[in-house]
Formats: sequence, structure tokens, C-alpha cells
Amino acid sequence: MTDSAPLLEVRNLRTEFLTDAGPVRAVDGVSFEVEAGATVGIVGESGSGKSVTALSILRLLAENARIGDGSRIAFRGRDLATLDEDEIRRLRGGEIAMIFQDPLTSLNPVLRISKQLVEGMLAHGRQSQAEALRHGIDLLARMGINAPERAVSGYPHEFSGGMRQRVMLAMGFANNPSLLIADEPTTALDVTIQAQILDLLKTLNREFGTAVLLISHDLGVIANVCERVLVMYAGEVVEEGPAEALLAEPRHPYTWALLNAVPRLDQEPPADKRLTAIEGAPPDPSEPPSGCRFRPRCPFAVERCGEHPDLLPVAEGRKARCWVTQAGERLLKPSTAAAVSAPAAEAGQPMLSLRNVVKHYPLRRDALFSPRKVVHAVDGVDLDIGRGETVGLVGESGSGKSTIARLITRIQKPTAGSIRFGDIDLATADRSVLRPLRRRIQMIFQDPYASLNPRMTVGQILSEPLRFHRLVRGPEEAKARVGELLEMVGLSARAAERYPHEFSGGQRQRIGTARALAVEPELIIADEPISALDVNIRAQIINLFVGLQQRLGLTFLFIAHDLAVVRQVSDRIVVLYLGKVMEVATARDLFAEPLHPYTRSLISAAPIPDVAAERKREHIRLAGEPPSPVAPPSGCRFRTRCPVAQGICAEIEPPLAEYRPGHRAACHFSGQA
Amino acid sequence: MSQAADSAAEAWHADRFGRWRRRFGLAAFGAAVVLMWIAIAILAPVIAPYPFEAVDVTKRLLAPSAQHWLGTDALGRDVLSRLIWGSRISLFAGIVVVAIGAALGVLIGGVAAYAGGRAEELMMRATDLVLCFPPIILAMAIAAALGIGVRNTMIAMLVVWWPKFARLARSLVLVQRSQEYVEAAVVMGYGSGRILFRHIVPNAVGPLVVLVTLDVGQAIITFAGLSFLGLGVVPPMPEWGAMVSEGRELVDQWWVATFPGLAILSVVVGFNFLGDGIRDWLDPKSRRR
Amino acid sequence: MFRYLVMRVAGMAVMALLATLVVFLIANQVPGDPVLAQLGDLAASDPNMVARYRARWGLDRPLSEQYWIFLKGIFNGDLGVSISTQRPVLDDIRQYAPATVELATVAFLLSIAVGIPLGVLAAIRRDTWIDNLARFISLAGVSSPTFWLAFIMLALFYGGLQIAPGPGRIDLSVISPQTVTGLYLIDAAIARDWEAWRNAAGHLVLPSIVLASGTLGLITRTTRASMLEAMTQDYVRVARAKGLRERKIVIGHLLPNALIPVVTLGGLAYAVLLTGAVMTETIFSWPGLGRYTFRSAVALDFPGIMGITLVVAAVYLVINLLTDLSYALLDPRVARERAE
Amino acid sequence: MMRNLLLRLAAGAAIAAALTLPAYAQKKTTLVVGLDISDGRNYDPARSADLTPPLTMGAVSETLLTLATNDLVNVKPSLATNWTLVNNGAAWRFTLRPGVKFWNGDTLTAEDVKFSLDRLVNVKDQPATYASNMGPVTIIDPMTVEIAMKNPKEPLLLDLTAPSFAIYSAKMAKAQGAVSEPGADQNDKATPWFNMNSAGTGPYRMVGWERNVSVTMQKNPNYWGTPAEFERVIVRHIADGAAQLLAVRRGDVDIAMNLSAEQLDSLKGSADVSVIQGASTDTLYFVMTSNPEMNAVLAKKEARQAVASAIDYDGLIKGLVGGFAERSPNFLPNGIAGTTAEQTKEFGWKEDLTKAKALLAAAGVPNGFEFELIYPNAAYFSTSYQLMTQKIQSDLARVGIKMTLKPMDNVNWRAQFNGAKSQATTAPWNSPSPNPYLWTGASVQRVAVRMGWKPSQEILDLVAQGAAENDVAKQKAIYEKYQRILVDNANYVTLMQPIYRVAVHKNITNVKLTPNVWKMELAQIKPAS
Repeated sequence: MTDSAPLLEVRNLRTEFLTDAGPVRAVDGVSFEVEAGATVGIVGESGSGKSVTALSILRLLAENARIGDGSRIAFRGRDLATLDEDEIRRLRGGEIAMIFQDPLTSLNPVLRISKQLVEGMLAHGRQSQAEALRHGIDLLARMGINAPERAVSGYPHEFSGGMRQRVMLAMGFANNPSLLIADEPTTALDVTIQAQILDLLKTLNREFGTAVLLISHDLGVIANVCERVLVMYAGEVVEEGPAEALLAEPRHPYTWALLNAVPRLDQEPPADKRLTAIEGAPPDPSEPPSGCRFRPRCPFAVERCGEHPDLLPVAEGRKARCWVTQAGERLLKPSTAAAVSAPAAEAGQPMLSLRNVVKHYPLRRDALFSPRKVVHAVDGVDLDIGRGETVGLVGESGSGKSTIARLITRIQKPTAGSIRFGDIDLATADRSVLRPLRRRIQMIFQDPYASLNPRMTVGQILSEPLRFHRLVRGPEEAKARVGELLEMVGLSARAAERYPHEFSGGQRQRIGTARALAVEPELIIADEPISALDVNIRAQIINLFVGLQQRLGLTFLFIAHDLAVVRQVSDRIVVLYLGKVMEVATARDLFAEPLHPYTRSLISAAPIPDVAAERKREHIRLAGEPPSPVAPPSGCRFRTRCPVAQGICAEIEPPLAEYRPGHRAACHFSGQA
Repeated sequence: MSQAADSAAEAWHADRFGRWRRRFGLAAFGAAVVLMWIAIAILAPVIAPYPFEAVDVTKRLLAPSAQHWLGTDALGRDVLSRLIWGSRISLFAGIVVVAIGAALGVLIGGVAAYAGGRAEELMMRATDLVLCFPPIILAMAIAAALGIGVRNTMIAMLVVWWPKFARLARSLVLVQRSQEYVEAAVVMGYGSGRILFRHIVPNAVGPLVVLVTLDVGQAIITFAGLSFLGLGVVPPMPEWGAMVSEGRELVDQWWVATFPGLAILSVVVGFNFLGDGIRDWLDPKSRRR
Repeated sequence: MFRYLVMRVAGMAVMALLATLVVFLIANQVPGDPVLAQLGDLAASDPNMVARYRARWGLDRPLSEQYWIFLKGIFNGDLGVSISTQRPVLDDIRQYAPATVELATVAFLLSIAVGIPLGVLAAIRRDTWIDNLARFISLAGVSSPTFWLAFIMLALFYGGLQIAPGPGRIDLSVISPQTVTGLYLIDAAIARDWEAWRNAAGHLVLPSIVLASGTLGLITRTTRASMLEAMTQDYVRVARAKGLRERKIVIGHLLPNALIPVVTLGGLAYAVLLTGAVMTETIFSWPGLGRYTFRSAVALDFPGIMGITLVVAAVYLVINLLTDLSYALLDPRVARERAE
Repeated sequence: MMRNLLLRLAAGAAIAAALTLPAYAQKKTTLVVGLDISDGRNYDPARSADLTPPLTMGAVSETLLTLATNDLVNVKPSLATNWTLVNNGAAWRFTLRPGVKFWNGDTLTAEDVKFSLDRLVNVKDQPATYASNMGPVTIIDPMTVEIAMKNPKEPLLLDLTAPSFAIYSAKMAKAQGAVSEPGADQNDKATPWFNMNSAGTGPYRMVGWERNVSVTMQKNPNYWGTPAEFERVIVRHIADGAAQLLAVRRGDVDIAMNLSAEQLDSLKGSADVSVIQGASTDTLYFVMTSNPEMNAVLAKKEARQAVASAIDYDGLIKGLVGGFAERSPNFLPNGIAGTTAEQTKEFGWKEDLTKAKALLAAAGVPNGFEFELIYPNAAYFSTSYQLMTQKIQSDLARVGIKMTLKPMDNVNWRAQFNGAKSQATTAPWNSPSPNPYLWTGASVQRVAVRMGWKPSQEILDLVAQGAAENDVAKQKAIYEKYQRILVDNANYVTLMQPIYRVAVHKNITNVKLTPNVWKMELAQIKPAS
């Protein structure tokens, strides 16, 4: 081991999976280094090979995976690829720790925290049981867990996601590793919690000197934490460089596309609301295209791209796998239409109007006489949607946003309140009244894999509503209409004969959209329609929605947890917290001057893929986690986490007051944070 | 590509048949056994060497020989012929009981789960009630009350059988009901019947098919068991369980009880392999990536 | 938690009573007459004798009253007197239950002791010979008709190879140990009569294997499936990333999770073993409840059948409850849900 | 191969050493009988009506009169040494054997006799029906009792040989709550004690019964006759014939009583175990209805006769029970009141298909007809009703008679048969004592009702005459006439009268079967020297 050698040096890593369809090469010749104490990020879409790369280092791959000969994973000079099982085991959790995406499933549900915390230390044999436990408690405290002595005797289900990820981090740091591999550590968390965990990661890196290898699909997260970045596409590193420079000026078209496909909180969305999306999807890893693997989707492709490029320096400390930039060309920013003021959707009567809508779910009684507990999912929400308008509904998990979607579509019946659609109150309408309205209100669902009936062909899925609502006469007309619909959402009419499972997530979301459009609705509720999709596909779907809305004059209620996305598509935005509306404003006003402390912290918590901008930005960090909707706090719901809360907040619930036309907020101290 | 990875990949390729065989070989074997028995049952009049009821006490309890491949029973009847004819009853009873039980269970359980509330509660309690009894005893009591015979025994089995399917159907429907495609159907305004039978049931059918297939085997065993205890069939109709019962005390004449038992075993193994195979095939988790 | 238990017990007690009602009604539908079954030909044709018998067993009263008498009896801890054995049903059950409990328990332990390790091994060594062996054993177990398997085992190991003792609980030449619990293994141990113990244990081998065959298969399959399920969970990878040995991962992480469904199944399996031993008991001349039930059913012995039904329902009740409790012990999530 | 498993088993007992126990080495002091005793519900002479308790009851207590092993007509002295008709033939006076002691040493007196017989009547349980002709019992002096008859024209003496008429110690019984006065059906509490003990004068005394496990007897040291040869007798419950076979081969039991014909056949050539046989008075008869509402064709005599002519009796006996059965001409079995197998050959039904076809034509159904036969799902003798009825079914099919089978459990079967709701069935008959009236009376009364048969005055008279006739030869002639009429009517067709066989280990000798209800002379068995 020499001081000059990097802590981790990966050379020509190839990892393949043996499948029935033949071997699939998930990682194909990846090389990089991690210096001691450094922070390195790997970014890419799903299937790019980033997670497999991370897992290959500790050889935690599935049984049917093989690391190819010639791959070298040198850690402090030892090649991990050739260590025997016992030696690599000693490194795991010792010198190299790893944490994973989903803290909910990463902890064993039936074992106490103490056991899970301590076993890693005991396995490396440096501490006695008692010492290990003490050390574990210290670590939990260090990771920001209150009352760690009590926490260790708990079970994982007693902790929230963010807390569990802190526990995971404590486990990772148990043996003072010199390298922490974090595989999408915040993807499953809400944005305010994500900010907390990223801060913690940075602090740990700084204070312990532990190198961090951060895997993420989110450029913002990477920008927030990492000094150096690798961009992966189709199993290869396509670009590598310092984070700041790379994000400011990408030298690979794929990086360029990634950056531009993401709406940015620090920039006004263009007037046409469209994002720069590249067409197509990543290649099938079992049959990578010849030449540059990005070529089929690359807007900058030239003739030479038919040859496979190498990863070569393009600037000081930067490498790219691109003939174009290696030749010194620059990748220009896409031209964007100048920001224009929000379209006036002032028109008098709103199309849909929710007043004091409440939804409580009773929990199962524990015993015959015990009081029924109630989840206050939606607790008195007012909401108006004007004709032709796109309203964004934003909030973290548990805010009640999906429930509102299901109340409007009457998948569920509200406990109280009214939902006026024209002259009819949807909240109390019975089945016969609802049936003709069904056609006019449609919904697009979150999970493209669950929202299409797997036993029906796409044609059946689309023609069933047509026939049911008697919108077509006879099968011929239905078939023609299905073809039209498919083309409208950017699919070929031939797709009608195939089954949903033959399509990718993005394509399925298009099919789901086509189904909603089939009955020619006036209002479409889109419940997190893009959250399950990759960055580029998101951009495609957003563009599809925007295009459809403009073409068909649809009214949209767009539900998402991602502020930037909501801002991109919405005219007005409603911010929800624990079943209550916190703030309502036009998209522009909300970002220009957020009134509610929650809105402000949401905005500040979302990471921006721009290191310089990120550095300059205000950072409000919310403490703790959202309370349980079973027992919401008295007074203002947000007060338990609010940086400006005072005595009054616990006693009096702030009304949703109008501060200027169309801008309302529910806070005693609006705009004062 | 390196040498070792190459050879590993090649080996993987070369063993494609091996993998198919490991995964589906047993299922194929099971299907073959089941089909064989179905063929035997259908062709019984053609392939049985003797009439199943041909009593000849001068030829009783003959050991297997060229004339009687599986020997003769206590009334001198050809065991092979009775075995062949017996396949009709066993297969018929097993398949029909399970088919009707499944249909009934799906109807009751599906509707109860979809309707929820009181209907569901009522159904669950009814199944609880049936599950309170030892199945064999309940079936015996009912069969005794109705009288001996294939139909009555099948009715008794149905009474014992449906709760299992009702509960399964209920849980499957509950799983499907919360799926987004069902919500989409609700939003489309489809009626409950359409949603339940056009959307939910087809998707819940997979696990049901597995259970149905595995259960045919169990139903055949149960029917044979009831026959063994003296319910089931009216003589001289041959039935495997009854044949085992007839041969049970004949320790020296092992062939009388052994072959019908092997017949039951083989057909049940067949159905089990088949069901397991279907399960593996339907369950993506048991497939390799 | 306590409330929950009380609720459960009360609910299931009602269920058990309802079950006796159902049985009572079914049994009364049968065209036979229990009195005629008990009386000889001469006595049966003497109307006085028949009337006396009816009166003695309360069969001359209306159905509702008969059932009411039965219910009243239950609350006094009296299940009535069996028509066919002419003894209190409770005494009969007390006499026959230990044999069944002993057999079922041994069979249950056997299926657990073999099934769980086999299932675990099969899951860890997937697609190897041991997986195939486990598959074979479980399928063969589930697929063999008990009555036939019992016959074959007896013929082969007792008759043919002579390595196993014959039917019954103990050799004819061995004096059975003094009854304390009625379980020969325990009674013999108490009496320090090791000869009787060995003998009784020997007699348990074949019937418990036969009885366990079905549940063994089920437990093996379930263990294997839930192990495979657990192996795909993220926490396994986490444990591996912590540097734990595979053995520790299997025992410390996989098993506690994989065993949860097995416990549910195990409880059910034990209940099935306790109540489903009719065939095995018949062929092995095992003086247990299964045979008693069978005979009561055949003889239309209403008090006997209803007593058994009640006991069986109670067994289900208790085992279900125990299963739930152990479930709660194994799975802290459940414990909390219930306790809150 | 599993062929002849059991034969090899006998030779290879040593292999099983680990789990078996050495056979008795010393001179045998315990006799072990293997028997299915699951039917036994009690061992109280006044209550027991089951099949197996008489074996025990016959060894632990005695009756006033008894029967020799093979003579079912002439009674022999037992506790009574002398008996004469008194009171114009309305009562029997018995002189008791002097010096008879109960096992506890008390001497037998007339009081014990009265107590025992009164209790039998007043407990009003099933055995009371056997005493239907027994009137009041009067003590004349300590060694003399008089038993009146309710109907002097009907016999009594043969009844007194049944184990239900056992004489036991009034003192011992009373101490256990026994009551002999009227009201005993409510007040008597002695049955539980009788289930575990005996109070008789027999060569053994009962010391325990564990239900479905065993009955244990001990030698009675005070026995008045030849003392018993064993210290202990254990009747071991073994339900399974196969298990009994193995046990007797190993010498674990000395006698195996429930072996099937096939199992007994496997003992041929065994050096250790021999098979002995004994006649019985049990019969199995085939019954057909005369009630046209049940079956219009069967109600015709010719049709019933056609059925009777189409049955292959020899095949049934040779094929299904290994030839170990005889056949009586009709309801009365061979051995009772002079009935013999020769009579069967002379005028009983024989297989004759030509005759059957002719009879069918005479009945107006030349192409045959259909009827339903019910039977209990149970074993009979060494075979089962199921096998026998299937055999008969195939026999009848030869002449075009289609007999459909309707199996049911025993309880249903009894209800159907006794309730006269069957077209045809097979039914067993056995009797608590060899009193011929127990057959003849039943045949024209309650069994006739079940078959919808109205007996002619002629046959009713014959039955009454036979019962009153004390001359053996005359009685025989009367009963022959009676049987001929029954044969012609063809309501009853005797199928077989089993010859029982048991396997006896060479450890013991002098095992004798008897056609009496107690089946075996337990007290006479001796250890082999």
C-alpha cells in the first residue's frame, strides 16, 4: 500500500449476468479511481450499470452474475476480484461499507436494531458485545437519532424511512470504513428527508475522512455531494470529470441530455412548458448497438459514431466517450423560449371545486371495545380547478395528494365535504348519477406496471371503454379509433395487438394516457404519472401531456412530489401537508415569493444539478419527520417541524388566507421565515 | 471477453436443455402421467383385458401372471381391469369436485371480497365453521347422511372443499382489487360484475390454477380415503381406495392392495408435478433473471 | 393484547358450539337409529326395551331439547354419555386422547425436525441433489394416500424386513407403564421403565412417519419457498455487506423471517395431525381419538360425535391461538399492531 | 418381493431382536388370547349382550346347567346337579351342587341363585329378553330353588346355559351396590364393579378390564372342580387379523381368534402354530321380501325360488371362506334340534340354473328382473358382506336377474332391515342359547314381519308344537316339516353356517371350540408339557 495509490482503483470492470436469453453484460469495461477521503458520484438511468458496478466492488452480486477475468478492483492495492470468499467477507462492512436504496427493506424486520447494529462489529471481531453496543449507541447519536439508548432496543418498523437510513449509516460506519458505497441512498425518501441525509453524508465524509462512492440517478443529489462524477450509459462510463465543470458544461451528449431533461427549480420553465427530451430508450444490454452506444438517440451524432469511441481526456481532469467532443466540439444549450407570464385562466366558474373535503380511514379495531383509530388522510381541503387549467398538487408522502385524486374520481367516497363538478356534487352522487360523469373525468396512474390489466391486449384495454360508453359503432370503428389514440400518444397502431408486458415503463404510461383519452374526458387527474420513470422518459411523458393539453384543451390536475416537475407543467400549484392545504398560488408566484415556511423548505431542499447554484442557495433544513396522520398535531399541522413556529401555532389553526389575488397561505407568519 | 467468462457462458448456453428440464421437466412428466391416466380412463372399455365385474371364485387371489398381469382379487376378478376402470371414478371424482369447488369458491369468495362488509364477514365465518371440523369426519358424516355412492360422496367432499377456494379467491381478489388497473376500471365507470369477472378474476386465475391442479391430487386421495372407509362407490364398480381396502388384510396377496395404491400415488404425483410446474412457470420469482 | 385474546377465545368458543349444532343436525338426518344399533335382535324387537333405551339416552325428547341438554352439560363440564360405549364421553376422550396426542406430537416433531432443515437446505442449495431430494420427499409425502402408505410400511418394515415393531402402542409382551399422563413415552420415563420406553418409541416410528408424511412435505415446501422469498430481500444483501458469514446470515437473518409462515402452517399442521389420524390409527391399531371418532360416527353415537366435535374445535381454537401468539413473538410488527 | 412375507417373518424372528422380547422361558403360567374385544361394552352378566364378553364370563362364573362342547340338545349339570319338573310342569326344581365355593371362599346357596336370576330380570337390560320365559324364582331350601315358567309349553332349560344366567355371590354383589328387586333398572350400581371383577364360582376370576386393551383373569384357588392350569389368563385386544397372526407366530399370544381364511391358510405347514376348528350355530341367511309394495316381482314365490336356485352356494363357501362353512336346510342351523347337513342335500336349495330359468318363466319374468339388496358395510366371519353380495350378484346375473347393491353402515342397515324397508338383504343370526325356539319363533314372528311375510297357520302350529315337544325324535320330525315349508317359501335362504377356526400356538394344548356363545372352553386349556 502506498500513499500515492488511490484508495480504490477499478480497471476494466466487466460484469455479466447469465440468463436464459444468454449472457447479458451489465457493466462493460468500467474504470475509475476513488482517492482516500474523496466523494465520487456515479450517475445514470436504470439499467446503465451503475448499481452493478457498485455491487461488483464488494462482490455482492446475484448468483448468476460473473465478474469477467481481466477486471481489476484494487482496494489499497489488493485485487478484490480475486480474493477468496473469506477475505472479501472481512473487507465487507470493515474497510468498505455499503448502504442501499430502500431503508424500509434493508433492515431485517424481525430483529432488534441493537442486534443488527452490533453483529457487523462482532463479525469483524474488534469489539466485545458490550463495547460494540456502546459504540453502536454512540453512532446512532452521531447519526442524529434521538434517545439512541432506547432506539437500539426497538424494531425497524418503529422507525420512519429517514430514521432507518440513519440506522443504516450507523451500521455502515460501525467499523470506521475508509470507503462508503451508497447506492441510491435517498431515492426512497421525501425531499426534506433526503436533504437531511445528504447533509449527514457530507458531514461524515468531512469528519471521518471516509471516501464516499455515491450512486444516484439524480444529478442534483450528485451535485450536492460529490467532487467528481462518472456518467454511465449502457454499461459504460461515458463521461468523467469534476462535478462542477461537468454539470456546468457536459462533454457527452448523454450527460447533456440528462441535464436538460430535468426541470430546474432555479430557472423559469419555458413558455411552451416543454423539456428537452431525447427520443427512444436505453439499448437492450444483451444486444448493445455497434459503435457508440448512445448513437441511436444522440442529437449530435456524426458519421464516425458508427465506431465505438474510447473514454479519452477532453479537458483538464475530464474524459468523455464521444467522437464529437473529443474533436473539440461544444454541446450547445438547447434554445428555450423566453419565460412568459402564466396564461390567464381567470374565467369565472371553476370546472371542479372541492370544499372542505375530508377523508378519514378507520383502522381495524384492536378489540371490540377499544376506540377506533382514524387516519386523517385528507382533512378539510378546498381546491378549485378552472377549465383548461393545469393545477399542480404537490406534497410529501402522507400528505393526502393521492387520496384527493381518488376522491375526485370517486374510487373512494369522501367522509365529508363537497366536490362540485358542474352542477353535481361528486361527493354524494350515487352510482347512476356518476356513471355518465365517469367519461368526463379520467385518471392516469402512478405505476405503469400495475395500471394496465396484464391479461388484456392494448387494443382490448383501449376499446373496452369505447364500447362501454358507446363511443364507437362496431369493432371496425373501435379498431380505427384505437389506432388513432395510440398514434396520439406516440405509439404505433400495431401496438394494439400486444400485451402490456411487452412494453417499457414509458410506453405503458403512454398507453395509460391513451386509455384516459379514449373517452374524451374534460378533466384528467394524473397521479404521480412520472415518478416511476427514468429522467429522459419523464421528459418525454411531460412533453406528451403538455402537447395533449394544448391540442385537446384538457384540464389537468397534476399530482407529484417533485416541485420542479410540478412547476414545469402547472399554471397553479397547491402545496399539501398532512391532509391540509398549506399554500396555493400561481406557479410563478409560488417560486418567486413562497409564503409558507413549508413551501420554502421544500424548495430549498430539492437539490439542483448545478454546483455553483447549489452553493449560493438558501438552505432551510427541516428537523424531524412528518407526524403520523393518525394523530396529527393540534393547531397548525406543520408546527412540529416549522422553523418559525411559536406558541400560537399549537393552539390556533391558521386559516388559508389570501395575501394577494390568487395567492393564499395557511400560516400565522406567512412570508416571515 | 475473457476465456473463463466465455466458457462459463458457453456452458450456460449448452445447458439450456438441462435448465429447461430442471424447471419444466417434472411438470412435463406430471402432465404426461396425468394425460396417460386420462387416456386410460377414456379407453377403459377397449384396453381392459377382462370385464371389471367378472367374478370367478375359482380364480381368486391369483398372483400376477401372464393371464392376469396384476393378479386377481378375492372374487377372482382381474386387478388390472379393475384398476383401469377404477381410473374413471378417481379422475372423475377428483377433477369434478375440485372444479365445482373452485367455481363455487371463486364465486362466493370473489363476490364476498369484492362486496366487502357484511357479506365478506358472513362468508369468512361460514368458512371458519367448516374448517372447525376434521375434514374426513365431516365428509364421512355427510356422506353417511346422504347414503353411499359416488355422487353423494362428491357432495360431501364439496362441502368440505369450497371454503379453501373461497378463502383463496377472496385473498386473490383482495390483492387485485387494490391494483391500479382495477381503479382505472372503476374510473371508467364499469359495473362491479364487469370489473370482478372481466378484470379481476382473469388475473387471479393463475394462482388458482396452481391450487386447483395440486388439489385434484388431494381430492383423489380424499375420495379414495372415503372409499377406503366404506363410502364412495357402490360395488361392483371398482374404485382404487376401495380396492386397497379389500386387499389390506391380505398380507400374502400383496398385489391386491399394492397396485391400486401405486395408481393413486402415480396420478397424484402427476397432478402435483403438473401443479408445481405451473406454479414455477407463473411465478416470476422462481425464474432466473 | 389481553383483550384481543379474550375476544378471540370467545369468538371461537361460539364457533365451536355452532359446529356441534351443525353436527347434531347432520347426525339427526341420518336414517339410522342409534338404539337399534346398540340392541341385539331380540331386544330390538321388544318395544319396551327400545323405549327404555330411548329414554335412557334422552332420544325420546324433541331435538331442541336434546341439544339443550347437551349445551347444559357442557357448562357443567359434562359431555354426556356415549351411546355406543355407555361411558361418559369425557372419560372416553380422556382414555383415547393421549394415544393420539402422543402420535401426533411425535409426527409433528418429526415433520418439523426433518422438514425445516430440509427446506432450508433445499433453498440454499437450490437445484442441487438436495433440492431434488427435498422435492421428491415432499411430493411423495403429499401424494401418497395415508391408508396405503401405512399398509405398505407395515408390510415392508414389519412383515418383510422385520426391522419395525407391529401395530399397537406397545408390544403385547411388554406391560404398559403406569398411567400418569397417558403418553407412554412420558409415563415410562417417569417410571424409569426404559424397556417399555424403548418399546413404545419403537412402536411410534412407523405410524408417526406415515402420519407425518403429508405435513412433512408441506413444511418442507413452505420452508423452502419462504427461504427463497427471504433470500431475495434487501436485508440479506445488507447483512452480507456487513461482512457476516453465510451461516450467520442463514441462521440469524433468513430463518427468523422464513419461519413466520412456517409457524402458521405448523400450527395448522399440528391441528390436522391431531384430528386427521383416522386412517393411520385404523391401520396401526392405534387406540386413539381418530378411531373413536370414526366409530362414533358410524354408530351414530350423538353424544360421542358432538363431544369429539367440541374437543376438535377446541383443539383448533387453542392451536390457532398459540400460533397467533408465537407469530407475535416471531414477528414484532404483528405484536405491535395487536398490542396498540 | 413381498410374497409370503409372513412366512419369512416366522422364520426370522431373531432379526427383530432389538425391538422384540424373548418368549417366555419358564413353564407357562399365563395364557394369552388374542381377540378383537372392541365390541365389549360391559362384563355384567345382567347387562352384557355383546359377542366377546361371554368368553370371559363363561370362565369366571357358572350357570345352573351347561352344555357339552358338541351337544346342543342335551343339557348337563353344572351348579345344579339335579332338576325335575314340578307344579304340573309349570316350574323346574333344581338341587344345587354341594360344596361349591365362590372365589372368596363363601359357599354357594339358593339365595345366590335367586339374587342372580332376579337381578337379570329386574335390571331390565337386554339379557332380560333372554329370560322371557322365566317366571319367579323361589328358594325352597338353602340348596334347592324352583324356577317357574311363564309359558310351560316353551322350553327353559337350554336358556339357563347362557352366561347371562350366571350365578354370582349375592353378598359380594350387594356390597358393590347390586340390586335384584324390581326397580333394579334404576337402583343397581354394580355394573362398573362387574366390569373389573367377577363374583362367580368359575375356575378363574376376573381381575381387570381395560377397554380395547385387555381382560385379565386369575386362577380361582377355591374352585370346586379340576383347578385351572394357568395362574393368569389375559385376553388381549388385537383388532387387526394380520397383527394377531404375527403375534401367534411369535408366541406373543397363544391363541389368535380373528384370522381370515387367507391368514389361516398361510399357517399351513407351520411347526409352531396349528389351526383348530369348531362348528357354530351362527348362520347367514339371504332374505327376500314378500311385500309386493317393496318389489312386485320378488313378492312372487317363484321369483324368490328362482333367486334361490341361481345362487352358487358351493362357490360361495369354497371360494370365499375356504370351504370352512356348512349349510343348514333353512333357518334352524345344523346341530340344533336334530337339524343336519344331510337334510340340506335332501331338500335345501341347490344351484340349478335350468330350474331357475323355469321358475323365472313361471313368475312371468322369463328374461329376469331387478331387485335391490341392502347390506351393512362390515366383515362377516372371514369374509365380508361386500364380497359375498358381489358374488351372489354375479351368480344371479347368469339367469338375467339384476341385483343392485346398496351398501350402508351397520346402523342404517339395522334400521332399514328391522323397519321392513328392504327388498332383500343378507343377515346374520346367532342366539344366546341353543334353544330352538329362539330360531323358530323369530322366523315366523319378528323376522317374518321384516320380510312382509304372513306365515300360514300350519307353520305357526308347527313352531308351537316343536317348542312344546320334549321327545327329541318327534321334535326333529316337526322341525323338518317346518324347514321344508320355509324352503318352499324362499323368504329365507341359508347361505352358510360358518365353521370357526382359530390358530393355536404349540405352547398350549386342549383347546376346544364350542358352538355355544362362549365360543371356547377357556378353562380346559393346558400348557404344553
